[in-house]
Amino acid sequence: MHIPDGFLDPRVAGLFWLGSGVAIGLAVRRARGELGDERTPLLGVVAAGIFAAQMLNWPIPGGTSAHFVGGAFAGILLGPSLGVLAMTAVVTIQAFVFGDGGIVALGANLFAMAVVDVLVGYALFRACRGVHETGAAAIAGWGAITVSALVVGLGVGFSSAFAYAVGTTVPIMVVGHALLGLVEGAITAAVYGYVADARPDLVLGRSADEAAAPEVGA
Amino acid sequence: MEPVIDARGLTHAYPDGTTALRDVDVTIRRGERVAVVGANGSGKSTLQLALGGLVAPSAGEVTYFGETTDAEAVRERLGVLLQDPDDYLFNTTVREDIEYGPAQLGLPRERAERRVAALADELGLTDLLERPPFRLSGGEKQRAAVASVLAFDPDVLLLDEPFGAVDAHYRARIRDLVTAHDGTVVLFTPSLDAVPEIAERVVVVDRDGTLAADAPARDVLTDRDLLSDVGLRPPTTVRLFAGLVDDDAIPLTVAAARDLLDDARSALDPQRRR
Amino acid sequence: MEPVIDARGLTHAYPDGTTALRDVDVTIRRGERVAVVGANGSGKSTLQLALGGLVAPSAGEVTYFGETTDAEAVRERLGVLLQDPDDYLFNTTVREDIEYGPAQLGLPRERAERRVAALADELGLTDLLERPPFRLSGGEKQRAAVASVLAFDPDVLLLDEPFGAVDAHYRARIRDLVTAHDGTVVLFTPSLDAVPEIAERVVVVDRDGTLAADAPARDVLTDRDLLSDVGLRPPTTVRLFAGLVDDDAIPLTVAAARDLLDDARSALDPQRRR
Amino acid sequence: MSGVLARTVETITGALRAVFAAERIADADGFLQRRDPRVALCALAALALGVVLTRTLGVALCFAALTAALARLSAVPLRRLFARSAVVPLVSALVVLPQAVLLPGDALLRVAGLAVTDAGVAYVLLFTVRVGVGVALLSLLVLTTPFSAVVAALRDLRVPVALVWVVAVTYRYLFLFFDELQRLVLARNSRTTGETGLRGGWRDARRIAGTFFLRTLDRGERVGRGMRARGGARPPSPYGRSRRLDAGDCALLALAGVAVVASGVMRWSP
Ligand SMILES: Nc1ncnc2c1ncn2[C@@H]1O[C@H](COP(=O)(O)OP(=O)(O)OP(=O)(O)O)[C@@H](O)[C@H]1O
Ligand SMILES: Nc1ncnc2c1ncn2[C@@H]1O[C@H](COP(=O)(O)OP(=O)(O)OP(=O)(O)O)[C@@H](O)[C@H]1O
Ligand SMILES: [Mg+2]
Ligand SMILES: [Mg+2]
Repeated sequence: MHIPDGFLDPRVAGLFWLGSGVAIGLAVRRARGELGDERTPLLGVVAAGIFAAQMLNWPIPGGTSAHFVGGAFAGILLGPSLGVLAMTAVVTIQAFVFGDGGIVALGANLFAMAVVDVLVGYALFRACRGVHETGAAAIAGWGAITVSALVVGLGVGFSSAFAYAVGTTVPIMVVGHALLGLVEGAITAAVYGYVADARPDLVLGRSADEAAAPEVGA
Repeated sequence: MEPVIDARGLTHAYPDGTTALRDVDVTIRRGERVAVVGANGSGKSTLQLALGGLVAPSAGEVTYFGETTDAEAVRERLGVLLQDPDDYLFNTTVREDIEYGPAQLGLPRERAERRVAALADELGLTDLLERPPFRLSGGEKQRAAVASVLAFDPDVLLLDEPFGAVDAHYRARIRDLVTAHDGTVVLFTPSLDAVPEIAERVVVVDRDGTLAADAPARDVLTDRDLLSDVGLRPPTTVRLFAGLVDDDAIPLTVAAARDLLDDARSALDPQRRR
Repeated sequence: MEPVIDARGLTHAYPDGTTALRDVDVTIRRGERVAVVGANGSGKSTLQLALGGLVAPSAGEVTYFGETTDAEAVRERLGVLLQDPDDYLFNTTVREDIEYGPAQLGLPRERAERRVAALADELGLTDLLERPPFRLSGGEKQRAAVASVLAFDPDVLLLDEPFGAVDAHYRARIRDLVTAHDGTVVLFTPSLDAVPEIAERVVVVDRDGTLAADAPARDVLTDRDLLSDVGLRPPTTVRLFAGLVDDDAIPLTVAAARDLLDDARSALDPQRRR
Repeated sequence: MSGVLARTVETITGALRAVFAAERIADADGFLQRRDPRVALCALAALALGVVLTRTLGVALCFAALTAALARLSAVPLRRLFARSAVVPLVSALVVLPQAVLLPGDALLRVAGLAVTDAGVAYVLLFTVRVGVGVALLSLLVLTTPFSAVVAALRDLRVPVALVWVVAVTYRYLFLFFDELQRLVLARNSRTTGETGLRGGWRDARRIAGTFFLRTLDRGERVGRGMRARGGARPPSPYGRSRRLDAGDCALLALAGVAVVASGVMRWSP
């Protein structure tokens, strides 16, 4: 759901830049506090792993396949600030290496996929993990995608450059992604379950504020 | 000479419970050339990481240069080359990787560039400098990793298996660079053939992670019983000449073996042999 | 014997423009033991991937078993062991990795388990079977990868540098397993010392990615000019005995060299020597 | 090779091929390739902003012409650029197509009882061209500026060091992991026969993704050691590579500046 240039009004795009700038700036500050300057780069290794995992195709009925977005998973695995940084790297590379999205719209894409997706996923997971771990991961994956779609719908809907208004864009984006989000939630839960089984030390029994990436966390 | 690395009672268990090192005491003195050998899985790489201050041992302590137990305080004097070059080369291009160390030390740009050019030339990397390190062949990666650690000229080199994938030509180049290094060198390797040309002292790690021996190279390399106890085989030249000449006359390097054979030339001549 | 792999005009350029193979013709026949040697970066691994059907060559064609050019159709008959074991081991535990092939081929459970147990025993992996493969030491990983490719008993083994990080003891075990394999074996390696014990034919890749030679092992391994032209060094035994005995009498393996020396024993005796 | 996992290999191969193709052009000699990466980045961003600002088809077409001219000067084949950047605007055009009848205005023609209005058609055209030019500008940046240069530019533009390094390291390991994932799948397939169903497919994907993440985390730990071994407790501080701006750089910056201002003036002037 990368937004290309031309969909957003300059003002809306500017607001998104401001929002992601502030959020990412805070994430950088907090990450420095958590890791120190010299170890932050390491996050790139995990970010690259998430990026590569997005390439993995998961079969869905009807002979087609879906893939992973991973924002919520990044939030769950790394915590909010490191998760935001990791997904920022992913979205930036998608733009400047693969040409996804647009230059002016990068701020909006960062806001939706690196900020909202991660933070909502993390918050939902924290809120629900007491009830059921894997279920919480599924809800986090589903909810994060749906809320980011809502953000995109709002941004595009409030832009006069795009002729449809919020009344159209929001329902379409939200309903569409709430359905796609089911797959994302299932994938997030599957991967989370697997990682939690194999490395409980990484994800369980830690205070949820702690980053879970190794070296990064230890 | 004063010790540059002094480890007492080093023990390391990985988080899953595998104990890789048990109560290892070892002292490396300034200017020494030491080889740490052992079978696969004996704990050489773990020992290297612990001596280099890159894993915190479960027990025991390492003192650096007789002054500190904090490896970070002397980081730029330690050149720890990891076994897997994919872990060691993390920059976008080979040039940036070789330059990384000098840049971190604040070496002036021109000096760093000269050093990179010289090392690249020596290790056949000149045409590969602008390539990303993940687009190299196995041996090229390993050479780039060696260049990266030599680039910042650390006092102590701790090299984990720098020869594995390298061909014979560059093996000799690396060996020359390492022997020409005017600091301390510790080589970690499971294969003994490269040892005599570099090391004068050999530390043997047993399969259970304890030290089995720490003695001059000749004593260890010609001690077939010791080596077979720890799951190693003597170097090729020792296997060829053991029992044929006295233990202290066994040639350890190929060059020495060749000299010995040249001396004995007539006996090998097929006409005379039968 | 009929060809099992027949490559015509193989050329491969990586997408960034590096040409790693140029117009290579090579035929591997059933039951042959071939070594492909070359300096670092000459294109051995690229050739292996192309012969194994894991990269599509830019030009040229590979025919398998004289019947198809589609490697996927004969996938289970090709055992392509990649150079980096990290790429080859993808299951959660070493056991699952070794079992994976037999399970996929539908081997009955008990037979598969016996096979895994036998291979694990042979390669010293028995205690490591329940470990994740990425938590092994360098040499252990490589042994696990070798076990995984041998487990499904492919007709053709294409092994890229299976010895690099392995210690001498397990090197010999792997060599025995490979020589005991009753199919075709192609070994890709930059180091010639392991070649004579496995291969009877040697293919030499030049540094520009062309073939420089394809001849019986002895002819190639004793041809010092050819080898130095392509940036390689002869095996240790050849370096020791070249010029001292006739070229066709040069021992190629350490065992043969030792026999030769035993015969010439008296000449080496220090008392008699001077 | 069977099923969905095989598609993974194709996805990765396709993505890599695109990157490689872009790198080939980025290596060529051309106007944009010779620019300081900071200038290329800022100028193309400014042009994209100019396009976004405009509300006139004529101006949008001028930007299209400018983009094409830059592409020509930079040895980027126009067909390649077009092929790369055609899909998104075409899909977008389909999305806004109903506006041709929804927007009030003078009827141009009637289709199936619906009036296609002039305002509607003008909007659809403007929108499509704007999106198309936006995508083309980004593609142009991708095709002429290697990512390592983008990273260097970000550094010089004082984006926080920590962030730039996360991006650089991500890029570095991305390809290693693409390779690793691709080979994981190939290695799996090289020992797999027969079709797997939906459940089997999920089980495989779950296993591969899970193992892959665990490996990634361990790899992170080991790379961390590598970095520590060479960097010490300092934040990474590589040598700067920036150079003085030359005439071409200044010309491009001036052009981009003028274009943005002109586009802005035309938008907001009554
Ligand atoms: N990350 C890890 N987690 C758990 N155990 C490990 C890990 N890495 C290594 N080990 C185990 O610790 C022991 C020592 O490993 P180490 O890598 O130090 O061996 P090594 O002597 O370097 O072997 P090699 O010659 O194969 O490189 C081995 O038994 C190995 O299986
Ligand atoms: N992914 C890649 N992209 C671009 N070039 C590559 C890539 N992989 C390898 N090369 C280049 O292709 C050439 C052949 O590489 P290859 O890996 O086949 O060499 P090799 O003979 O196996 O060497 P080694 O003994 O070091 O393993 C080398 O020049 C190498 O730099
Ligand atoms: Mg090791
Ligand atoms: Mg290779």
